[in-house]
Amino acid sequence: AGGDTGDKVRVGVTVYNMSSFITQGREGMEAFAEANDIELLWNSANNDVATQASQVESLINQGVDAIIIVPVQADSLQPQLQAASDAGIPVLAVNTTLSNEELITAAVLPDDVKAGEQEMQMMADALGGEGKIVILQGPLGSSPELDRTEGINNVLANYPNIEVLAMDTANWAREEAVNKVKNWISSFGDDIDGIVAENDDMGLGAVQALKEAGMSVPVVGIDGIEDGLRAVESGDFIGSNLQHGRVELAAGLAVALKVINGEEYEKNYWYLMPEITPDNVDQFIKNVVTEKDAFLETLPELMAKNLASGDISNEEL
Amino acid sequence: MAEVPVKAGEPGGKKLLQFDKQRTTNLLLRNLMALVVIAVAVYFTIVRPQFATTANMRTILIAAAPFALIALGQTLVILTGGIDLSVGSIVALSAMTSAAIIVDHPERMVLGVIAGVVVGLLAGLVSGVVVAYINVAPFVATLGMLSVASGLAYAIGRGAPINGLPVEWGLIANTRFLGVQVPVLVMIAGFIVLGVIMTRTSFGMRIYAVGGNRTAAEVAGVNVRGILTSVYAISGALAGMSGVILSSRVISAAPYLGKGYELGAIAAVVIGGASLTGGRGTVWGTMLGLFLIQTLNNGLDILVVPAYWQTVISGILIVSAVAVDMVAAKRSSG
Amino acid sequence: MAEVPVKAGEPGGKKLLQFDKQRTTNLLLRNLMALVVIAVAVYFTIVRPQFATTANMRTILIAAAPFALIALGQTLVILTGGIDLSVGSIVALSAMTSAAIIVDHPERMVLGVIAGVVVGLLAGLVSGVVVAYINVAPFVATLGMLSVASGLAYAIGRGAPINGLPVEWGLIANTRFLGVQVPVLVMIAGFIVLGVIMTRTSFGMRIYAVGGNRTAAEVAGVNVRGILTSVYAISGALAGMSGVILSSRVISAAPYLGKGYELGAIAAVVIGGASLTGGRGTVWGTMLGLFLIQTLNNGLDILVVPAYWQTVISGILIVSAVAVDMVAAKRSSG
Amino acid sequence: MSEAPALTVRGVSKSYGGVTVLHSASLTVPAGHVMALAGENGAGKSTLLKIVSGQVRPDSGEVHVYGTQLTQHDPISARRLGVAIVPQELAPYPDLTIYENIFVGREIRNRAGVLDRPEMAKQAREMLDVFELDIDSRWQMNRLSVALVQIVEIAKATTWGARVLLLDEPTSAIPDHEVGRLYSVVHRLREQGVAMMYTTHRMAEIQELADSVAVLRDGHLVFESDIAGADEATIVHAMVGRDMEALFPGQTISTGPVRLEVRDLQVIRGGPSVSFEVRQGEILGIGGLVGGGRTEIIEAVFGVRRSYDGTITIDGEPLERNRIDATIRRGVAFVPEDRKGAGLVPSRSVLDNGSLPHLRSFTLGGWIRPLVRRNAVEKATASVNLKCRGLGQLVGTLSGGNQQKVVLARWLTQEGCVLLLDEPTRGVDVGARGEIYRIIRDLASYGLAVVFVSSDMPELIGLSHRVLVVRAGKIVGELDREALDLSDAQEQIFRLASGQTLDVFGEQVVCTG
Ligand SMILES: Nc1ncnc2c1ncn2[C@@H]1O[C@H](COP(=O)(O)OP(=O)(O)OP(=O)(O)O)[C@@H](O)[C@H]1O
Ligand SMILES: Nc1ncnc2c1ncn2[C@@H]1O[C@H](COP(=O)(O)OP(=O)(O)OP(=O)(O)O)[C@@H](O)[C@H]1O
Ligand SMILES: [Mg+2]
Ligand SMILES: [Mg+2]
Repeated sequence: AGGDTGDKVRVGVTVYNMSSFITQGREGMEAFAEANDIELLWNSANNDVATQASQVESLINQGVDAIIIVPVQADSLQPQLQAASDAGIPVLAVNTTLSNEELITAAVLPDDVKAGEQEMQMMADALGGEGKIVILQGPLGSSPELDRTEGINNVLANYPNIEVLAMDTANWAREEAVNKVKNWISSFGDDIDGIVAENDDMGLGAVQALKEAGMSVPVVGIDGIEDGLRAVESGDFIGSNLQHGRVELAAGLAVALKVINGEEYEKNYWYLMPEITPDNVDQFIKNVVTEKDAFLETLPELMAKNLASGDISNEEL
Repeated sequence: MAEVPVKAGEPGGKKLLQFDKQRTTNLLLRNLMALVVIAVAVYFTIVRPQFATTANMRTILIAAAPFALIALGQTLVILTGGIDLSVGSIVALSAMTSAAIIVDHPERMVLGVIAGVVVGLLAGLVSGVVVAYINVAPFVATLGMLSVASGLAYAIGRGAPINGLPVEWGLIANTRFLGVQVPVLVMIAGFIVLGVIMTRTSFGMRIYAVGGNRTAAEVAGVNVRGILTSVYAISGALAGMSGVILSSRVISAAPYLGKGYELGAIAAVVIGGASLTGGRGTVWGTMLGLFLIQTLNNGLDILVVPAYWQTVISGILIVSAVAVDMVAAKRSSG
Repeated sequence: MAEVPVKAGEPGGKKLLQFDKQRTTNLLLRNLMALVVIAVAVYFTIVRPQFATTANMRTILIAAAPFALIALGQTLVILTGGIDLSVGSIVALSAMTSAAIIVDHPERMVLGVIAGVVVGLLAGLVSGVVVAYINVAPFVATLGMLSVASGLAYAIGRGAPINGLPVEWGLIANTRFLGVQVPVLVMIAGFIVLGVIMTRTSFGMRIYAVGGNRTAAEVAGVNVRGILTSVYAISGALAGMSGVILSSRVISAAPYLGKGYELGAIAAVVIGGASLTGGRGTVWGTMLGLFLIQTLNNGLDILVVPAYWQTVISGILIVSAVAVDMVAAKRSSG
Repeated sequence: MSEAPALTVRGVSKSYGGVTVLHSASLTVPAGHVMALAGENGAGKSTLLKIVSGQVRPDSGEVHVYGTQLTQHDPISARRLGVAIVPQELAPYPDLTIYENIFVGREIRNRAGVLDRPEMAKQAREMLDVFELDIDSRWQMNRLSVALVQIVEIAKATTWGARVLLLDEPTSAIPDHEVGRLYSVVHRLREQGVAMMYTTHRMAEIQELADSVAVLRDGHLVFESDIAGADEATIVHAMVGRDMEALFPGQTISTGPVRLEVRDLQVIRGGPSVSFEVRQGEILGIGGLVGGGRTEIIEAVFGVRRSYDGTITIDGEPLERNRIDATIRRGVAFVPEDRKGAGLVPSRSVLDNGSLPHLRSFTLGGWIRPLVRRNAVEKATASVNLKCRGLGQLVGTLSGGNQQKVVLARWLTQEGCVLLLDEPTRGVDVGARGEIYRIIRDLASYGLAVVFVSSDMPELIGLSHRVLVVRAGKIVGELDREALDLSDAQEQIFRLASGQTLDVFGEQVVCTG
């Protein structure tokens, strides 16, 4: 494949669906692609693994130089990976892993278990190691949900005095979380000492529910979306964990380019989510919200630095 | 004429009595679904007394409000024999439209609200015209609108939700009057207004006629196309309102807001006794259907039943409720 | 009385001619949707020659296969005047059932396949019985089954997908015969078998009769309840098959597999000219509807149209295709 | 065959919502016997037949067919015992072909178990040949007029070898001359030993066909006798409980200026056009054969069927064509031929149906005025002698004849100027029929212009001031009152309608007596 013939490098991308994470990530990828003269063939699978399989096959048919998959589902698409491998096309898994290690050229993955541990640790610290909490999970069975829940449970194991009153999904959605938490408030009332949400949107829904009920307890989230950052700033959240789509997905593309160019690369790159606390939130607000355009300009350079250092979640040049 | 024919509405004592008997069974039958809802509520109260608190009633009401608006619009559409699959994505489109305006012009709150509702109205109008004037099956027309509105909702935010809305946007849904939040009042008003329209105005009567027998309605001089267009427009506008309310409640807007709401709304209408072939159903029935669903959602959460068992249980309960209704209806008419 | 034959529609010759004319236009009309599909394909080929490669045709076919099975079952259900909303979650339930067996007993591949199909069949059977014998509206009955099956699918994996399926599980869907993958052959066989059933057997004719006029069918001695039960059972079994195929195609099983497929399947049937009130529609029409949708999905992906514009475009195109169909039908009959 | 009579009904009762519509009815019909079942609209005839055919479960009582009791009250069990029914409310499968309609439930298969469509089409054609209809059995049912649908229903029920045949007003939509074909069918079946129950509101039919008569009044079996002991007056007396005056009293015709004028109205683009006029106070009848195009003309005048060319004027002022609401506002009323398809909203009440066409006059700014509406509908329904359980009863649960009365009555809530009626007395009992004729005459004498299409010859001849005969969409003749009074009027109309010419002047024969 590739760049040596003078043709543009063509990279096929299939993402699980459009979401704020993916939209950010796309900005990052496009910034990187423009700087490196890459053509992106961008498909979205509408949260359907069969559609994603077809898209991978279609990209193979089109003879792209590499395929980046942001999977609908972990541990899937094995036959499609085999087909890509047969066609000599490198495949990268980003954000969620695909099972068969041999068939994946490289992977750029957030450490969701660690993120879950981080947020639960923040909550445990805020509660002083004892209290009753409720947990809002992502869509059951999705890999971030599974990993973040695992992380939460890992930390909970160290805190026998923290009791989980309820744990259920609100499907990443704010309005679903509002109703869920209100129902829990009906059930447990003031017994609830803290709310752990596996993403910011659900955390923000929980904050709204608490406000409606006239309560105030610590809430923690993951992702660092704009409203989540603001919530940390205002004190509605005790903290969050940044999963910056621009950085993570651009890193995926950067690794793909290394592969295509025959450069050396690692098999797995781990994106370790930076903890967002009231102390450091200002810097993240700049990168994610207020000065994001400036940040995007630095991105291609940042990628080179991060891949060299191996710390791919680093946001500073 | 001799003693045989029973003059319509003649006050023959015996006949009136019989008539009343039928009315009572009818009333009982109608209330059967209400009884089911009450039975479910009583059960929850016994198992978890917290269920029956005022605070929790308020929680149920506020959760029901956005659905209620959609279900009301859906009721009209279903009464004409149609279906509106686009309401869920109209919710998203309206919320995104309002949010896009508000996020740039925090002072234009009213414009934001109006824009949200108007966008919903327009989307509904387009579906209505396609159904009424081009005779495209409502399922296809509104499925198309589902795609289009959803696509546009994503396009507005280029795939992402709109964050950073001003806190004042939350006032719409979170202000209280007389102890309840505005959306609840809007819902109550909606039920009353549409209930009155459907039973006391010629517009309501014509909707029933169109759904009951379109040809006969045409022959009787009803402007069938006008009626069809307007029910979809109303449904769209109500979905728009619902989008504004949802977005205000959580002070944000996402293009996947409202996804799948159409099924829930249609379910509420059908559980309430409406027929998908049109002409049969009531606003009151929709309310019962809606509160059956909402009560189950709330109660099962309060009992902390895991999500997937919740879906199993509520699926079984809803079908059983309707089955009981059917069997009772058959018994009484048979 | 009178000895003069009644020349209905006199002069006879003319009427017969009209009849023939109607047949030809019917043929043209039927092919109108086919023409639309072809036109779309030609457009894509011109804009992106990659579209017309054999490899891409195969991709379209293999992507269409699981939908085709669901749409076929849905066709029968819709022909009886019903609707089956549960197919999407039956897909998940079957996939999870098969996977649960296979992951523990990799050697019991056949059992896995059978279990998946049988679970689908049973789920469909339950819906069918509830619809046919308790007279619960199909929308409610199958919406309930949607909840129940989906909940069970989650329960099987305790909320998680089943990982670690053996590679051999992929053989079912990824083996090729005569140059095409097995699911494609299954799809073709499905179309042929059901096409034949619907046009050449009394079972097919009775399905049309039940949908056309249930009372009349009853009076004519048709076992209406049996027919109703069996179409839902068939639909469930086909959804089960689809679940097995999907799971084998990507060698994994998740409880959210197939989510929302029901709408796409119903859309294919309705776009193909079937009426949701029953009695009208064909397997051939469903095939056209299905390939219209699939061709659009594939072609727009190849053109790298952003996802949200894709939904807008395909929404508009599908409604337009049906509208063109309607207008043409009206013209020819007017 | 056993000793037991073909059909025994013993003590069958049925009530709906507390109202008993059938009081312990008992009947026996031997094999090869035709029993006519007479009664006013709503007397319970259809209910009884539906119970025998398993469509309705009786509250008490038994049904035996050749001694075997019908234990499970469903259509399949009844059919297994050999019971067939031609239902009053026609029940076609609209999207299937004629032959499929006939063969559903007893499909013909070839040796491979595959449907033998050509054979079914052929046999269906033979069945319809009895009626000498020139139609192809492969046509779709929804193309057929009500009359043809009814004939297909008859063919459906009479050809599968039923031992007990129930005919619920099988001729309500069929013109007189076609009825003759049915007679031969009935006679043949009787010879084959089929037991039949036959309901009709046409007294002539009873005399012609029945071996015995049973009369239901208000759900009670009040009269049963051999045909010999039951002349028309006796039956009518048993039905309504008193004697009937003459249906068609001598008329005095006084007409005013032209009210409705139709000029060159074209229903099919490039097809034949029709012109006629109706004066104030005049009753214009339109006669013809089934499928002759009478319905098309009258529908086009009202605007339900699209017309392509021509002018319609009312009281000298042109009417906008193809605009139903405008037409109604000009005071035109229309009773369609197909009451179930185009006349009524079955899922709504008598009150709603009765107020639908003139809804505007019962509303104020869109609000319904309940009292005004109720009073008007009450008056209108009372004037046609509607038998219902109150205005709240759903129209779909009324008896067939009473439904027809609602279709007419709903136009009487307001004064109009033109009345268009298509088979207005289809399924209406003799008593009410007289009532409806009286209303039509009253309205005419009040100054309305009345146009009515009818396949009932006595009605056409007795009521009309003038008759137009239509064939193949064209007006081919006209008979004035004098010609109608001649004894050969019926013959004349039939000849014109069937295209037989009387003399050498070609097709356009005008009989003026
Ligand atoms: N015998 C027939 N053969 C073919 N088509 C027919 C026949 N009878 C009616 N039709 C179709 O049905 C339509 C309606 O006919 P229409 O009812 O206007 O005739 P009509 O004279 O009113 O008949 P009727 O005497 O039954 O009222 C016509 O457009 C015609 O195409
Ligand atoms: N499903 C029903 N619900 C309520 N009432 C009904 C129902 N079916 C019939 N009835 C009532 O039963 C009575 C008898 O009706 P039926 O149809 O047997 O009369 P009929 O003798 O056939 O009259 P027609 O000559 O008008 O056909 C009527 O008063 C009718 O309103
Ligand atoms: Mg009757
Ligand atoms: Mg006619």
